Amino acid sequence: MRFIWLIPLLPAAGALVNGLFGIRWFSRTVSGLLACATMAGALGLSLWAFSELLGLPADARVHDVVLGHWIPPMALQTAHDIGMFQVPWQFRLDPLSGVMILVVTGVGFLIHVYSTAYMKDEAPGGYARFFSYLNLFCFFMLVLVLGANFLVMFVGWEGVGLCSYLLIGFWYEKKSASDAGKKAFITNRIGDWGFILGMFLVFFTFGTLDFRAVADAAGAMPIESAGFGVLSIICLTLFIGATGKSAQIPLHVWLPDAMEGPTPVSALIHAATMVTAGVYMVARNAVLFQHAPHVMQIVAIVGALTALMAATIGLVQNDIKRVLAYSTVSQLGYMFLATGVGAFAAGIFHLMTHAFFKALLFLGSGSVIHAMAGEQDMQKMGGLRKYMPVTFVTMMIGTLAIAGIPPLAGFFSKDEILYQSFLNNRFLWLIGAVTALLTAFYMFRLILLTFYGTYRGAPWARVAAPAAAMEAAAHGVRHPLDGQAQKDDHEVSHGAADVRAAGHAHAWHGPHESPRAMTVPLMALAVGAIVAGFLGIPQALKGANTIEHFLAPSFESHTAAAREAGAGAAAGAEHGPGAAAAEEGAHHLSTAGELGLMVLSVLIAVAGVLAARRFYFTHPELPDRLAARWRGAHALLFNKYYVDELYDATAIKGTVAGGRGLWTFDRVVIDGAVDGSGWLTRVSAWGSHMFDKHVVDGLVNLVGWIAEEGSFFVRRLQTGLVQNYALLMVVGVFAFLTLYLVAR
Amino acid sequence: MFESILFYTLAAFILGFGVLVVTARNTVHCVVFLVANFLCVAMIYVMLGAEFLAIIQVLVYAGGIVVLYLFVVMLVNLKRGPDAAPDRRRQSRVGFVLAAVMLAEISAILVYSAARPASAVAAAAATPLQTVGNTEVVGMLLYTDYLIPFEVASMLLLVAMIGAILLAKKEI
Amino acid sequence: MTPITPYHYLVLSAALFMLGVIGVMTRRNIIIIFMSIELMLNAVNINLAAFSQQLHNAVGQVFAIFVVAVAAAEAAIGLGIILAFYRNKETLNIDEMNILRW
Amino acid sequence: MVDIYVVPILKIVVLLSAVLLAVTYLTLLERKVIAWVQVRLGPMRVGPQGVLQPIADAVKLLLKEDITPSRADKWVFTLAPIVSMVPALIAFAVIPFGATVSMFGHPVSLYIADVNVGLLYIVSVTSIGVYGIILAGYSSNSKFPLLAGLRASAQLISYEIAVTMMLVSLVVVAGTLSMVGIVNAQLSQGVWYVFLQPVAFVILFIGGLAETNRAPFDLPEAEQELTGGFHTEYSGMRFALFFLAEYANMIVVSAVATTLFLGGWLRPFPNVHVLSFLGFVPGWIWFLLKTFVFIYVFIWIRATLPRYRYDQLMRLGWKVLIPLGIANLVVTAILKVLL
Amino acid sequence: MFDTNELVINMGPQHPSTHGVLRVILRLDGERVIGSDVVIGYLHRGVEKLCEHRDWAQIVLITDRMDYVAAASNNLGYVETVEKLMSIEVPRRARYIRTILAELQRIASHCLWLGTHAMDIGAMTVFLYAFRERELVLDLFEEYCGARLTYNAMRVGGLPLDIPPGWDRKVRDFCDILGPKVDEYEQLLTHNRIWLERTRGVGVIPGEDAVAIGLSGPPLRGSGIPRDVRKDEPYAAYAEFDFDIPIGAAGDTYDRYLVRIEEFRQSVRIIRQALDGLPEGPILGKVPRLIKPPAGETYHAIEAPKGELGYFIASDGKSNTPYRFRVRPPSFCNLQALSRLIKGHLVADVVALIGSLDIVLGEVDR
Repeated sequence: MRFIWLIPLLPAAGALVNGLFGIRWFSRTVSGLLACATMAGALGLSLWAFSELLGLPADARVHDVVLGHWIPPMALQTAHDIGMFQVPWQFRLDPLSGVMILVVTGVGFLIHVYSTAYMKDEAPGGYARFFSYLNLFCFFMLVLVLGANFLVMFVGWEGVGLCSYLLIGFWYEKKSASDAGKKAFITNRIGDWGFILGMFLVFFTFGTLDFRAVADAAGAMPIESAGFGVLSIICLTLFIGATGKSAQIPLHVWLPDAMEGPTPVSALIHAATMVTAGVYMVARNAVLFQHAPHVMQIVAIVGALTALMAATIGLVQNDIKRVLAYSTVSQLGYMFLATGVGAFAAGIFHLMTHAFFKALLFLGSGSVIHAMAGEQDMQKMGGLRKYMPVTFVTMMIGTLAIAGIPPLAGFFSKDEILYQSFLNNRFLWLIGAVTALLTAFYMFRLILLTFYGTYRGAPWARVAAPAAAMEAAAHGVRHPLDGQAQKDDHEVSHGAADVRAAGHAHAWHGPHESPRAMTVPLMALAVGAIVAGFLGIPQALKGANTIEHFLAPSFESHTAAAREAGAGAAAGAEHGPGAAAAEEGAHHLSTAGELGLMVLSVLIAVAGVLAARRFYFTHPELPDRLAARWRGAHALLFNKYYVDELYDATAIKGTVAGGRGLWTFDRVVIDGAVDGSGWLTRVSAWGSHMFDKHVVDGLVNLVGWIAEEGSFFVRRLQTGLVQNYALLMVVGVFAFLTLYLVAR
Repeated sequence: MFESILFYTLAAFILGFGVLVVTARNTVHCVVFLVANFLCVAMIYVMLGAEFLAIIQVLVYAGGIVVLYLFVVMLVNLKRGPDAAPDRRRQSRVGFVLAAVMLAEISAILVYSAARPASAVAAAAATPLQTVGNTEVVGMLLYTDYLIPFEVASMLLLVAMIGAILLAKKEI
Repeated sequence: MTPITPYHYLVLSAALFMLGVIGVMTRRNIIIIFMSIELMLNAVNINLAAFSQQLHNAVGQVFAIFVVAVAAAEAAIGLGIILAFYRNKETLNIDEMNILRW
Repeated sequence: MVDIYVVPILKIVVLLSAVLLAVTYLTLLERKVIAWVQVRLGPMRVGPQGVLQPIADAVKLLLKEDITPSRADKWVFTLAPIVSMVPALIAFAVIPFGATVSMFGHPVSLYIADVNVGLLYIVSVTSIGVYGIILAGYSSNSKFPLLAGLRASAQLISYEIAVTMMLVSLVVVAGTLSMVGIVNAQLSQGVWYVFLQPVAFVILFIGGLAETNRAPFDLPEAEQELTGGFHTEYSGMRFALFFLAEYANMIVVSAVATTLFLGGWLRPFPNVHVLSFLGFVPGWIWFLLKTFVFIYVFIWIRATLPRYRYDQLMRLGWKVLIPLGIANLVVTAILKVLL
Repeated sequence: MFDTNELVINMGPQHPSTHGVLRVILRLDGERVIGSDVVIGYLHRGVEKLCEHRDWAQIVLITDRMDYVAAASNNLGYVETVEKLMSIEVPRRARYIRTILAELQRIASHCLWLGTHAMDIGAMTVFLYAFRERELVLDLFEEYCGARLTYNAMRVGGLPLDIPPGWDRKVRDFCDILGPKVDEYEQLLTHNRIWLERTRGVGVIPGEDAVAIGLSGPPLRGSGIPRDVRKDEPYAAYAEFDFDIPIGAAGDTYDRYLVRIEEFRQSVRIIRQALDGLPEGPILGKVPRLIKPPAGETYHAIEAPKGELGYFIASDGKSNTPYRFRVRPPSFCNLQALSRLIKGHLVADVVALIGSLDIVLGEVDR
């Protein structure tokens, strides 16, 4: 565990080497191998560290590593006294971050492997650049989760934002991609603003930025159930940060657009890891949030609404990646719902399972897109089951997992969330349940549209004309399709020498299974999607709910006093609607009730599946009829509730208009003032100038004149001739010598 | 006896070549006389028991520095030397006279000193002669007590080298 | 004939030095002036070597070597400057090098 | 008195005449060897197999009209061949041809002087030789010789640095500057320095070729380009002096290389007692044999290789040999400190 | 080196490496050539005018004196031009022997070139080796026609002499000898580092420029233009033989060297084929006693060792001398490239480049 600092630094080294040297010199194989190797190393170290962590007693599962000082101690005013503001480069491994590094390195490693095949058609420089960014992202993400204080976390937080921006805009020649990158970045800025404010407030309130210290200090404060105290404000601002990073209402708009990036990026950053940073951050500050029940309520409501809204939008989208993107937003909403109702462990549990199945789904979709030579529109797919069995099976597993079909991972985590929210607030539960129904529906819609039915895509040449193939091979023609067109067939690199193989590769030969480097990560993630849930089998099913117990220490304050105070506070807050209510509810719902809820949710999922089957398999004409009948609703959903347009009309236009107004103000009022004062200055300067010219200069000139006239004689000595000077030197020496001779 | 003959011969040569250096019209001849002068000075060093210095004199001065002079003289290769131009300031005569007087003065001082009773310095000279000029001693001094000046000198040479390259380069 | 004492060397050195001084004073050709400076440096070296022998101390020779090193540096830079000067002015007359005044 | 004055003077006389004779016959050797390489016979007319050819050449050159170009700088023109000849000859003063032998009851050392800075002496004396070429180039008042003179000075200065670097690394190994001391160091260390300092040996050899203006570095006298270079305007005995100086320099370089790298007068494998029967051959014969091998290689190279171009020559010197020499010196010094 | 003075050097007409009496006025910056003037005419004898005052048979003698190291090729070009003018059918045996002579001449000329070129660059042994082989060729010529340099070996309509008995065997022996000897030259030069440094990248002339200047022969082929009169407009018996035209890639001195070295081998190949297929028959065609071509004019070119050697001859049909006689000498045309080639190179490269163009002043000045 002493070496946990190596976990982030390995990818950093990979990024550095690939970025500095790889872009110029490395072949694809070398840069790919390098990136994968660093991630494999990080994964191995993570596993080792995690196993060591498991070996510790449950109470002592925390390990800090201080790499060095970052900001040296300086005195800053805080709410109570002068605090020493000091920030070390400190990494902390505890159960929460342990789970997170496993997710990040595990999923990250698989996605790296996947990308080696997926990005095969990039030029070597772009390839190295891609892996450099990807490694850099992993570095920052690991810094984020391992950071022991707010500021180190913020470094990771900003870093992943940067990498997200770089990777979304990876194909920066494409305007939509670079625009999406900017959008993501700017939207995140709003969230970061909140985060920074929260951070300032944290330091001002507690005089430290260390998570544990903050948690301990906060644990010692009373729960703000009555009103909106400082803790609530902190939590609210932090939550604003979380909404930005995790794409919650109202800052969710960037995530769907982020799908412009390469699919592995979508899988890693915009599904499995970065977007969950918000959830992680809230969970990391669980103690703080527990002391701000109103904010918890807000979090839960925002999460639930986001889940529902995104799910409804997902119903009607046709772009396979966008469906998945909205699904991600929706699932993130679930996680916030979980944290909002105080079930932090459930949230993190869902985060973990979601990482597996969503990464799986994204990679599967990438495989599909790859097979379709860049086609992303599901309406142009269909019947792909027989062409790409591995992708189909793995994606089916992922879909079942997300739909919540037991015993797959999604079932357990989602059910835990629903259960916890049921205990907390029936209405939230209802939203969750509806969302679950919608989730099952749109996910199966995706599966059915993609893999079932008849093939609706572009036809392909059964036999490629050899000449054309050769020409294509010779010129290295890229497939002239939009979007993901850059990713051509993987076979190119294998069989470029063989004209037939190259011909096969370049004249698109119809959908086909992806190469091993892509399917193997799919299978690995599928296994994860199946088994990850078993960590959290609830007690109602005779499970141990291992993960909840494992994570619990991370959500408590630590000093005995603080714990006591926290307990007292919890007891005192029995009436609060937040965590306390959950505690209360837990005592009140029987095992049978819990089982009933489970059955209900399974039924909901099955209902969704069946509905999807009816709409998109047995009666494929139904969706259009429905869309025609509910034209308004469909348009509303299809255009994502017009949020983008709303923002455009309000925030962006408003900003522009405000800018104009300010500019006008600037020009008229401020410039006028400046001009006026300038005029005044000129007038006074003129007076001053006249004085200067005649009086002061006169004196100076007089002095100069005297010096000039006086120097006229002296400067005769300055001939500029070296020999004259030498002569004078000799004269001097002569004088000394003579003096010596005479005076001695 | 032998030493005296050698010394006076060498001194005559040194001064004679020196005069020629200072007076010769042709620059190349000047350089040649300078080399001869240096070689004689090297022999003086040998007489003074400073063999290493003598070798350095020949190797660096005669073999290196003066080659540079010759090189430049040949490159410049003037048709009409600047000394043909009239000396407008008549300072050469002044300089000449001054130098002569100073020489007389110094010689006077030296003769006077020699005539004085032996000082501590002279007493030291009375001790039996031993070879002090051998290479090992110089080397030891250079690399121990005078290491810093030595390094400074090498740095100076490096700087001079770079500077000379920059100066002589056509376009930088 | 009297034995050769350090004074002999010193007189020789002084004479050589004065020759160098005369060269510097009287010649117009800057290369020859440089060579006169070399003569003066040599006179100094004779002095150093003579005292080194007189005092049985090799430090004098060490400093003579430093003088040689400095002379080498001086020659390199000086000749570089002369070349640059010649390139601009097509002359070596030191009287033409008089723009460094006032 | 005898030991102080007579013996050295005798030695000098013997050595000078021997060297001059060797130099004259070296010309014959060169002509013969090159002729054999080129499937010719070489000089055959004067004496049996042409052995008297050098004498005939000498007589011819002595009797030829000695032309001084009218616009030449006359006394420099005369001085130049002397300046190039003298250093080549006085360099022999410190070359040990053998150890001390007994002759007529006197112990006689087969060298004129064992100076404690012998190696530096040779370096400094040979560095004077360049004046001959430069002055010849200048004083001829002709363009080809002038070009050659500039070439020669640049070339000699550049290669001197590399060679001196090599010698320094050799001195680091030997621990002495005395030529006799270096040979004795090879005896006591039991190894020829060619095996300890192969890089130095190779660079010294190349540098020696360049310093003596031998092919493929004979740029200052490249007759195809500069019509004979610095001695274009020379004739008669003054020309012969340049010629002799070149060959004398060859011998000096070969003798120095022999002394420094091939153990001087030592027999091969001086410390292997099984080979002690080789000791019956006198040391100076070994020395001459080794020197001869060097000279032969010099001639052989001249017959084989084309000529470098001026810029290539400078590049080789400054960008290859000098860095290599510095590297070799550093490595040698480090090893010396470590071992 | 330094730029203090621009140095003007008069290289030639008395200079060891200008291959005769060529004069090159070089303007040097240090050792770098910044400009040059090539002055010719020191060997002008008025060959063309002389020919206009000799009768048709006597002219063969004069052509010997143009490229005096390749006299047979000069003869061949002239007699073929006259034959073309008079439409004379030359017997096949004569054409074969002419081919053999022309190729032997090419070998002799290239030997001379190789020797002097290598000598210019400082490799003096190659010089003597090449002359050793050239001597063998000269011996063969001597046996054939009695002369060693100026052969006067052809007649309009055929040959004056049939080959002596046993001569063909000697030529075969020579061919067997030459191959290994060429390998020997290559051992000395082709992979010699110094040789490579002296020739690679020196005097590069790209193909199109070579054509524009009017180069021909090995300098043109060295620049990658596969132009060879023997292939393009076959004369004598070349159409019946199988041989390759070597071409270079970079167009530098090294490529020209390689091209000529390969031509040694190709010449041997041609000679062997000619000897194998040497037909029996007369050696002189039906030629009138007094050669007097009909009025008319013609141009005919052959591939001389140095390049395209062309004769333009006009006959008025009345007098028994040519009305106009004009030679296109390859050396003259190739020499035009010199100024351009040496610009920016060093003095040492000037001699290498003169050698690389392989000029003979007798032909340049005529």
